[in-house]
Amino acid sequence: MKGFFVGMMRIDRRWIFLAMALVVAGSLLSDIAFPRLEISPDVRRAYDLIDGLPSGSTVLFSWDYDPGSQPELYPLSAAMLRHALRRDLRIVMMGHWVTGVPLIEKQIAEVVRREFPDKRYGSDYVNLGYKSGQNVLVITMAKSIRDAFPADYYQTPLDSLPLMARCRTLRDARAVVSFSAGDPGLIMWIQFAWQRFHIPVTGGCTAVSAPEFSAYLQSGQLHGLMGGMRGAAEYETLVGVRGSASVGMTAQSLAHALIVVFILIGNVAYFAAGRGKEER
Amino acid sequence: MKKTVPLIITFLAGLYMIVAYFVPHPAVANSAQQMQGWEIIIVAFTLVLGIGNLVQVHYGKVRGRRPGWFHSAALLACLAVMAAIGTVWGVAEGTVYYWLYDNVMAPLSAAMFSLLAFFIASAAYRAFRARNKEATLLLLAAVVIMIGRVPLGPWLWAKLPWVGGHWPHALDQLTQWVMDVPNTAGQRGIKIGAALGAVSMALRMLLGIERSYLTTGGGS
Amino acid sequence: MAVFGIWLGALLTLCIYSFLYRDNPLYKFAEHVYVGISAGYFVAAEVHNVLLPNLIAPLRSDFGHRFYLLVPGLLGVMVFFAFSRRLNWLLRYPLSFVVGMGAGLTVTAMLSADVMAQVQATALPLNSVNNVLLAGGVLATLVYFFFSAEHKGAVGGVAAAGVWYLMIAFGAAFGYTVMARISLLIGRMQFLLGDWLHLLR
Amino acid sequence: MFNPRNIARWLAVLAACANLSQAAKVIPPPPAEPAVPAPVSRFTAADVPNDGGGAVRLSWAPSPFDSAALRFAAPDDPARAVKAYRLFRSMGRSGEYSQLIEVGPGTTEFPDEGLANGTAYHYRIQAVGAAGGLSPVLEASAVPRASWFNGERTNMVAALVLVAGILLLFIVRARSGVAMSIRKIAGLAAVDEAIGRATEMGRPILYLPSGGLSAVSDIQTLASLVILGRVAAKTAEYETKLLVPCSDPLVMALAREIVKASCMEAARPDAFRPENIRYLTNEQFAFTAGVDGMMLRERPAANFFIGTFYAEALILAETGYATGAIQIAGTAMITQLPFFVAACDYTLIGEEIYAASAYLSKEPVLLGSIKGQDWAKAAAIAVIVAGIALETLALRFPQLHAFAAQWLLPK
Repeated sequence: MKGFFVGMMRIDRRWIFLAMALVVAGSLLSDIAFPRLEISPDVRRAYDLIDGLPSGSTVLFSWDYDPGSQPELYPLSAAMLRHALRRDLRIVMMGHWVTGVPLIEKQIAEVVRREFPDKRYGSDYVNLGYKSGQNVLVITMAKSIRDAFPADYYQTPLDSLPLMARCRTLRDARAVVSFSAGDPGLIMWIQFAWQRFHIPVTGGCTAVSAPEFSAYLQSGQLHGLMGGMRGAAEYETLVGVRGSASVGMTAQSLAHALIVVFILIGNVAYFAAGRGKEER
Repeated sequence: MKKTVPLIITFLAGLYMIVAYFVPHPAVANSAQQMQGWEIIIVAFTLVLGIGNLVQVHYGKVRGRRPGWFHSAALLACLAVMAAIGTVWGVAEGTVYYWLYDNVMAPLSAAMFSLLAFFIASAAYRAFRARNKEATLLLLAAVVIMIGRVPLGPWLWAKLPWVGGHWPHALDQLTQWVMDVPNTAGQRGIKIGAALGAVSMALRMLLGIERSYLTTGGGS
Repeated sequence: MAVFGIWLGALLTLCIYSFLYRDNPLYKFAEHVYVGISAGYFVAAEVHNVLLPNLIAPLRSDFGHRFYLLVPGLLGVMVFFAFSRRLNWLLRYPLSFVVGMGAGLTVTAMLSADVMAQVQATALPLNSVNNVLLAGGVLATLVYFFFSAEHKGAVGGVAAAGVWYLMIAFGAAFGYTVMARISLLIGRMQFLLGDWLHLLR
Repeated sequence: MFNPRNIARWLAVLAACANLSQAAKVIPPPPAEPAVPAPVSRFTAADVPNDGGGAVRLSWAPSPFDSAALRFAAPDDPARAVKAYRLFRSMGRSGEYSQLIEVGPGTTEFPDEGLANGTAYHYRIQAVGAAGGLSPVLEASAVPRASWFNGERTNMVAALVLVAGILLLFIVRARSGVAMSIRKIAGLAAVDEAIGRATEMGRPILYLPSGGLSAVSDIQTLASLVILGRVAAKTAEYETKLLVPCSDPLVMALAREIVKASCMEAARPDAFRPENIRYLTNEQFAFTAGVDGMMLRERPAANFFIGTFYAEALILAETGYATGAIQIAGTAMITQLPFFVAACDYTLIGEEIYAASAYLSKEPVLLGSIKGQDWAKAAAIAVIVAGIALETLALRFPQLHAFAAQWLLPK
């Protein structure tokens, strides 16, 4: 028996690799879901902000991340974008990170055009693209969006876009939503859009950076927040979609469970084989 | 000339950075910022050292037809192609350089990064053992966070007899407490200690007490 | 071109994953391609993002006001003397500049963010169990790092408590990092199964 | 009050009266004055202190008709509620005022940036009503200036003087011959063991002065290079092959210098093999892939991972484990420490990597600075304890709160 456990401890780690690959791939391909996902108050607040806006009002979405944070922030921005489109909100899109602009395009192709084919560019949504300037850009936009962005991402003059005729300054937006992987991102939007012009700010960030926003949430400067893939999954639950974050969350849960099981087996084998025998 | 001047350069550059932290006046702030720009320029030049070394090592292998020379040749080819097309035709979106970055370098980087998930599993299996009290604590904290932060945790917790019904949020609260209290305390202790160590090391360098970076023989 | 790109990315991903089985020519090939491509990437990136805009362009367009950029240029050129046997000590000039800058910036950055801010955050009123545990934990961890006292007697006891806090912090960091890394694997799997093989809906 | 607009209105009324007899029916009613909101109060402009100049901070108390204000008094006519505040700026007192910005209700301050130092700027503020009516104007002016000392950082001066003073004191004492000792550090005590084992097995030693993202200016890398010097002296003595892959060219150049010097010191200049100290690439994971390859093909018997490490830490340590090497790691990166602790035989935690050079060299001056470091830590502990005491007392005496909460906070 002891021999069995000693053998267990020396198991070829490639079996462990295989188990991990199978669990993740399997849960992505299957339809298992965990029914209960605790909705945190922060995500609920973000949802309520968007849900409470009268239909037809304008919101600004800012994609403030680069491809490196895509696995976490893409599902998160998709979930909120879907919600806003369903609520018939008009969306002005932009980004503060030059490397993130292709991600706006990707989201338009994969979420807006595919799932909401009747939404019209120019009247339902507009992509302004990227401009440098960060906080100065935000202040300029508060004076006049035309001064900041004379034309949209596709070089169409703003005056020929019906949405932009109604949304002339940042203050015409009822909320700012930022998907933020760092600076410039949410903190800058809080400092400028909320502090200066009292436009409610909400959005999402990576799981690792979520704790640094707790002070802003407590003080009410930030109107809710989604942290990482879990936040996105919660939002998807609220919206009632089973998107990539929810699917990913199942994979995430099972992978975590697998690791815990490995720790348990490893420890059982370790104690059963007599501690210390494994030393090389 | 060989040792004293570099020591003085180190001292003055470091001291100026410290002074600039306290002086907001543009006369100081702007020049300090300029100097940080200089550093970026110098570091860009040093890449030549690295590329020179890389070419030396691998060209040697290819010329001597040593084992693995074929791989070295591939390395040199990739290096030359990427550097040349990027330098000549630019690095913006839409160039071949960008395409190679997007379809070769980025997937390789993402794949290498995601290997971690596998290695975490194997490390969990073979190394996270409850050898003693300390290791047991590490294990428990890790398991609480891992289970508590994914939907599986609350789902399992709710299924537990009695506790699940009486304290439905206990797992969430425990996770949060571990993060907020003992984890924060431990992290802070490490941070304060390590920062003081780093400051002491930095001051030793500025003062020329630790000067191993100038140790080449011959010269004073 | 896009389809070809996805196939290339997928095959390279598999080459890297083959390392999990064992070292093999495919991994070796991918490894060398990766090192070569990335080194080449940095050459072009430094030229276009640093040398041209920060050094060459300002010197060419406005030499009168920007002549001082010759200083970093000269220090940069000194790096090349590393290849010379007799003059390789010239490398020390740019080196000492970079080291000095780094050391100087470290002093204030570390002192403000990692000492003062953390000390300030620990100055908590002892009106809750959590505050007592938190402050006590910070102090115990600091005692663990004392180098001039052996870990015996009272010091040893406090240091041992410090080690418990360290271990919980490590456990939490482990748990959190597991979460982030698994997310990455999921992202890669979604690329392989979805973008490449179209198996996901 | 003299108001040209009122005169114009009266004139219009008079003119209308004059015309009464001719065309009474077509007379338009006098244009109604749009409902005017109450103005703001206490409008001030002041140079922003402790800055590089070029900035003026405008602040005001909101109009009582500002619905976002704390003391909101609902106006009789909803059209008189404040819709926005308009700010104007002029360079000279008599100069032309131009609109600076319009800010929303509830706003009570605005920093105006990008100004010239030493020039007087004049500002005006006007509340805009819901129907477009404009309140009377208030004026203020300020001269932006640059400061030579950031007064908010006085606490940092004190901290720097304290820490540097303690360190220098102990360094001076060590120079004058006061003997000092430091405790055993397990990870460093194992260095000899690791080198010995590699020598016995006739296999090389792998030393990483940092992970895949590094720079010479990173203090952890520098600390690691110092330790490399000690390791290199030992490997030269035992004639063991030392492999040092680097992810930064300057780190490579520096590592070469240090290893060469150590070989000279050990009187084995021939043991210096520059080709074993290699640059791979600056890219984090390409570097990792390269080092993994080295571990599998060159089979080092001992691996050292000391310095700044990010995600690559576990990939390296697990690959090293698979090759059966004895592994010594060290870093101050908190997120990577658990992986090193789990996967390596010995781990230097945080501050221990900075103490390593003193520990390995036993040089009195370095030992002195370690002793100083300990006293600096003791000072930190004392400040924390004092802060806790003050904050606890502040529960009863709130005025004490200022010290820990305000003064200690770095800005």
